[in-house]
Amino acid sequence: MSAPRVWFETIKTNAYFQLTILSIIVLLWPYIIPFIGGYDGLAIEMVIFAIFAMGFNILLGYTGILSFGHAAFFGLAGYSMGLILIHLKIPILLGMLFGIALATVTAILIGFLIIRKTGIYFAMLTIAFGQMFFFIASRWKDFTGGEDGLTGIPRNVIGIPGLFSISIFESRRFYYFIAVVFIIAAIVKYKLIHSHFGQVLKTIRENETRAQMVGYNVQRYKLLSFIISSIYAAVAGTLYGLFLNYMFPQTLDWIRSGDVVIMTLVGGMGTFFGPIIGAGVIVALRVLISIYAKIKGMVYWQFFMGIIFLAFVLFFPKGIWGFFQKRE
Amino acid sequence: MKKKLIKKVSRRDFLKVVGATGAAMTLEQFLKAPYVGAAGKPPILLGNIEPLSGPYADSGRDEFQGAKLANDEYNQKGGVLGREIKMISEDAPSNPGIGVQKAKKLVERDKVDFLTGTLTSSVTIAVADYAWSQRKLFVAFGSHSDDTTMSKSHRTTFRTTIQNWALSTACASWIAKNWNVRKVYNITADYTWGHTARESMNRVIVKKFGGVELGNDFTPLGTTDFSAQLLKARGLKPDCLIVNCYGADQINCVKQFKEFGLEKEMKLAGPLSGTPMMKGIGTAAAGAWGLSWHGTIDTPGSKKLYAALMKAYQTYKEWRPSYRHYLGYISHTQLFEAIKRAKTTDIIPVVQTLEDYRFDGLKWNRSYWRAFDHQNVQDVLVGLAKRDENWKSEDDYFQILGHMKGDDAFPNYEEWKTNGGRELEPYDMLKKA
Amino acid sequence: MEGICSFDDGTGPFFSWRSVMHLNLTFPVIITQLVNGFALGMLFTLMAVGLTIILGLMRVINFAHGVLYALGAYTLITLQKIFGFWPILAIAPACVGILGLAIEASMIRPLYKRDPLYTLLLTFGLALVIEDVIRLIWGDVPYPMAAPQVLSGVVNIGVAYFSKYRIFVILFTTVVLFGVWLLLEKTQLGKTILAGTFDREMVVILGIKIDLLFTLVFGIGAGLAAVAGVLASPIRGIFPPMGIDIIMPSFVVVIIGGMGSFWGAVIGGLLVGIVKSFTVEIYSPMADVIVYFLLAIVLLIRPRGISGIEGLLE
Amino acid sequence: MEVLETKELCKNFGSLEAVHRVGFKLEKGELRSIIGPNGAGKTTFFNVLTGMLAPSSGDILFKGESIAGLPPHQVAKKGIGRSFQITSIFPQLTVYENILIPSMLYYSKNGAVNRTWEILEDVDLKDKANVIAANLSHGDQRHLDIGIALTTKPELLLLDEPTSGMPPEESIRTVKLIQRLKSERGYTIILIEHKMDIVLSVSDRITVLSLGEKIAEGTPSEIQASDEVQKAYLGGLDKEYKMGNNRQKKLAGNGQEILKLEKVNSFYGESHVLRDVSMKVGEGEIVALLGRNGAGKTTTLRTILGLTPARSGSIHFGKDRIEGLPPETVANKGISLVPAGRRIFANLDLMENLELPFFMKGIDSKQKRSQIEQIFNYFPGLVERKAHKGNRLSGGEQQMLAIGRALMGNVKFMMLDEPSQGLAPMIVKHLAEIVQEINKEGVTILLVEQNALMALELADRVYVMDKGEIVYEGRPEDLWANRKLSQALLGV
Repeated sequence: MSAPRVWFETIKTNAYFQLTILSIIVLLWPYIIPFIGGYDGLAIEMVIFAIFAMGFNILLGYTGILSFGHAAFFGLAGYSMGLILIHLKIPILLGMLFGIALATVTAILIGFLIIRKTGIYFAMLTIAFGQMFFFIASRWKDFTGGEDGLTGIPRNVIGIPGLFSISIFESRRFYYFIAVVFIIAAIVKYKLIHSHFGQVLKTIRENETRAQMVGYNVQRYKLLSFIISSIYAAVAGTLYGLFLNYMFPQTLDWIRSGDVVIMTLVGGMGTFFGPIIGAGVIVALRVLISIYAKIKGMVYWQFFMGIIFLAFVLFFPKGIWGFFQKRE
Repeated sequence: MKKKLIKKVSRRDFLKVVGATGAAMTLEQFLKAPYVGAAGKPPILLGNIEPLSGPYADSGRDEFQGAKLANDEYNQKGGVLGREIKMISEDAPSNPGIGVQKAKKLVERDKVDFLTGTLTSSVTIAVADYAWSQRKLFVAFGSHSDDTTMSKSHRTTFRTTIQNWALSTACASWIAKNWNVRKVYNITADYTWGHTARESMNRVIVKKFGGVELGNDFTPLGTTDFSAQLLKARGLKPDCLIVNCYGADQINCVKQFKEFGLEKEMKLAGPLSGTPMMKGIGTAAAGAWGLSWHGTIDTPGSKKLYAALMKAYQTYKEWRPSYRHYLGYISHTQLFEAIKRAKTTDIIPVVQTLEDYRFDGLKWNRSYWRAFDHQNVQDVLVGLAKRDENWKSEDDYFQILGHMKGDDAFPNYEEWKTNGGRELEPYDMLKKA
Repeated sequence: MEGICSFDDGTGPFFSWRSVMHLNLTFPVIITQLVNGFALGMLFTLMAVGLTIILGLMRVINFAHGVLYALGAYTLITLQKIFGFWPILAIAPACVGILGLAIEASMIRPLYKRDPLYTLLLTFGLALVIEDVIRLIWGDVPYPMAAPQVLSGVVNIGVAYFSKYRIFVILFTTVVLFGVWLLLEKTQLGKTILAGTFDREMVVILGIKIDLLFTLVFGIGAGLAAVAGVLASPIRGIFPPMGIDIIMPSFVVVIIGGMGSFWGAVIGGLLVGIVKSFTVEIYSPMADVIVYFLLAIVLLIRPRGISGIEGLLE
Repeated sequence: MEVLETKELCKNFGSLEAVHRVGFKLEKGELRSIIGPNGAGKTTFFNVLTGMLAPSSGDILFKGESIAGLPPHQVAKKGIGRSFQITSIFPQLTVYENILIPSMLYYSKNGAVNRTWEILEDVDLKDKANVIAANLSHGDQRHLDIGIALTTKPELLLLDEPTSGMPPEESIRTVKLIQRLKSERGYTIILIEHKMDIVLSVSDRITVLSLGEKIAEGTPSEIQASDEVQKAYLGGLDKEYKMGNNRQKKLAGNGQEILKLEKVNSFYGESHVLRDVSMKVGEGEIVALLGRNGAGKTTTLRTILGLTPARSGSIHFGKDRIEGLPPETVANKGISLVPAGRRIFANLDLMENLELPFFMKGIDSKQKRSQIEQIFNYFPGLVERKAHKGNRLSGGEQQMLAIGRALMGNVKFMMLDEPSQGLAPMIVKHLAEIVQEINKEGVTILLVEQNALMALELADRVYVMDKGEIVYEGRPEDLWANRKLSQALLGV
């Protein structure tokens, strides 16, 4: 335990060091992952969900609000990007922007409606609204492709017309596109949680009334945190759509929201690296379990996932990263 | 024994992964260097995706078994082009996203040469799109939906299953001719499959035979209580009630049809049924249904396959091969034959030799994958569902009433085009982008 | 795992006005749909009441409620051959109830000291695990479940035909709910539960073992879920994700009705059930979505639900 | 001009008027203390001022501008800082962050840093800057609480019992801090405090609230002289009242102890509330436990019942030791509590409230009936209220019900916490008589009161607590006779 402890302490000391290490790992990942039985597709999924979980942690870990509906923003962004890319052949980056913008607006509206509710009640409401989008996606056949999902989302070249353009069709290249997005997202989050804003979120998590009594408009900060986390979800969603060239209703399902909660908690709530690790572990596990842990030729990853999750909830609520972290 | 070992490994493994250090374990897995052929030549890798879990697990298993039988036969004969056939099977319940993920895994990790299988059309269509993007040949033998070879067709997709259009046409023509049904009442599952089925039914009954649709009800998926619809139907006194529903909906609808004693008042028919439904319907079975294949087909080929399947898979006394077995078997054998003809696994020659090649589909007339939509044209059976107390085996679920020649049953080019058929991509696009 | 378990060999329902054009709301149809909606609503209510009592007393949102419902149904198919349909209506809730007791005592109790969110996460994990256990034991393939002979078929009451079984469901659930109501309103146990909902510590001061009460209530909730499961299986069929299918509408019912309120759950349940089944008749693709629009509307008008307890979870 | 002025300020909770038409003026630079017995509405008054509660009616002027009904964060921005009765800090952040983060709202980056060190200097936590707040001593946490209040550039500082739960020596440190804040930093301060010595020493003026109304205002000396104030604390009984005249002679001879506490210590989190409390209650006695609020009386009761488990020391009930037992077990041994504020179940009606304690106690219905009748003998007034829900009963009725409820089952020992609180003198008198009757029936009684006289009238023996310690034990008349002592101990 002391070895990781030391290693952890050094990491802890220097921000740029941390981010550099992280970036290097992410950039080398496709070359490492085959050794854990992975492949590019898996690497891509890990990074996408790392982005998702990283943002979700802003809400759950730093503000202390549990949402069970963030898959809605993930899926919504993916779908709207897909639709606009398919129907009016605009550049991919533009399409992504559109998807993210739409999801954000939705987040703002829903946020306004429910942000004043707290704790479990809030969680339930997020589930409910998430499901609304799930059913719209799975029923509005003509528009969303219904249960068939939305096929034929293009993934050819990214770029700004006239300036530059790179093909991201090939998996490896697409991975590096995502990796760049991830690193940017990571830096932004890092800045964010170390900014005044991030500090205030912490005070809200610690003691909402007091935060209010020293003059912070708690509701506004909570709403902002909700929106920002949704933006991260949206970014992940658009990338996911590009990754599969395809969106399907189950991406909006509350079970998917549950996944990101699991990732964040297993990795370690309120820590910077926790959710990233959590996402990696869970995504990897799902694939590895479905490859190696067949019972009567059937896959029961939900079972294993559930057990692991229960173990963390009951015994190490601080998650993997929190487990290494020195308890004050 | 082997399973046991795998389980042991995996348990230890993911414990480590939880400890956030995955490398060690999977390294050992990785070094096993999974798929390298025994003797020199690399094997031909097939990636098979079936729902081995979820509501369609039964059908998925049947298709898997059929396909496996084909592989074994060819491997016994020393493989194809002297290369061993290896099939990597993935479980994808009816969630298309998982379908695509599994396809990606098969292509990117296991580097398979061909993709086969898939059951629900949502998964099929999703995988087909991916297969096209990777320029992998994909033999789909699950989905009945028209889209697969019409609006969502691809140069890389070959579909063995009979599409709804043909099933409905065959069934409708038969009841119109033999029961001279003219007035029909439709109960239609409210999703694409149901809608297209109803249209095909009406096309024959109303347009071809000048009949009339007295009424129709769109029932949402998972409808369990058809009393309202059945009572409406009873009021209108049609010659025949047409059930454009599948799965549990069909089971419930037919059962209640019997319960309400409607069979004395009208006939029952539907575009598609099969063993799984008949199991559920039990002794309430009734009506004429479109079928793809049946164990009692008296062609030598079918007899041979029937025997082989019985030998390989019979689990209980009443057990009999289902048409899903047939689909899996025929698809794989024909794929292998094509590879033999092409003398390579490269995609373009294989595609070209598959198109319009007439082969013995173990039915009365020869079957072939049409060049313009890659739909497998074959004889379509119509069977009478009858399961009374003295049934012997699952074969007795249906009694074959007759069959329709493929070319009459399937949409011709004009019909295909006008109903949203999408022209296949040109061959040169098959060269990987 | 999917939110809905559809038997589609094709694609999801169709978003077009076609179904609306075929709208055919004759009087018998309206009556029939009303009865169907009522039956459905009663099932939701049965679920929601359990959820809402647990919520009120223990501040626990029980994600596992759905799988308990599923377990009820699976008890039916397992034991039906031995006992037949009727006894299961008692046996299933007993078995599942006991399981509920075990779950509360072993897993949930240790978490009361922590943030209520943890109990929610725990029950979520449980739901995942138990659903897969169901798949492991009973397999994935759905079981079509016939209503008992006596109740199969329809009965003609002048105005229209009714499915006997649905009428039975309505009557039976009414009886059960009345029982629950009696339990809450007319017994010492019920009073104590209400008191506990209002002021937990004071109940302890009066020398009542609240832990025992909690376990008991959780067991009762589980039992109710199981009854719902048994009753539902001939109508909705039996398949592993059946619990996931019902838990969401049940949550919505709880929110619409108002957290912790018995009558709220009843009204909300019927409302959702009837609205849903009429939407099916009028414009089926909306059937599932409408519930959530309903929720949004209710929240805009009455943030605390129809009759939510003030201050509970706020 | 006034920094703060309230006009006819009211705050009702349902029928209860927590703050009633309070008019209040505060000069710049003044240090004003607000005192008053429990339930006087002091903290509610603060909550209304700071916008945590919206006033029911009336107006609040801060520097001449109305702030009534503004949300808390805006009130704070206007320049009202506040510390809390129950320590309110950001536990998992460091002391430094605790101060810095709020400051950043009011100062530029560097400004905030400098300001933070200034404040840490003031509340002398400078050397503990990097400690996680949760790990601070209680005293330091109280100071940090004040520190956080200072971050908001406040012109007006509201301090709610800054010394609560502190040992004497630490309180002195806090008092110094408060004086420094006033004199050197020139804050205008309103102070809620129960420790009279502190109040008298630091305040310029004192406002006395009772039952939500302002009953007196003036310099410390004036307040000490004022009859009004005496009344408020004495519960409206006149001073010439003769001790124990209607106390019947007891066979207190056998000296059977029913309850015995030895060196009991208990805590709320970090705050050390009970310090080596030792006391005895003999069978059949009425014992009064007196002291100002915040003295630790209620905590003593909670500790006996096991609601706030004792960290050390022993508690005997009859033969058996009960410390560390779960509350319900203790209760079932025959100890019952009439809690402060009655805590009637509002959602149950009177009968249901009465019957609740019988649940799962295996008491036969005959006994139940007789016990309930007994209660209605004591309080005939309750009879026609049987079917009323708890929240529709008057304060007096609720108190009677609470006592009745506490007698259900086989109760040997009843503890009453502030039974007279918020009740009219007449009702208090009546209650006093009933309590004696109950005692005659053989129920031993431990009575916690601020309302000294009622207690002194009833009690056979008296304990007085101050700052968590037993400081006096003896017969009520002796305590009463010794005016200086009672003055010092009870502020009477």
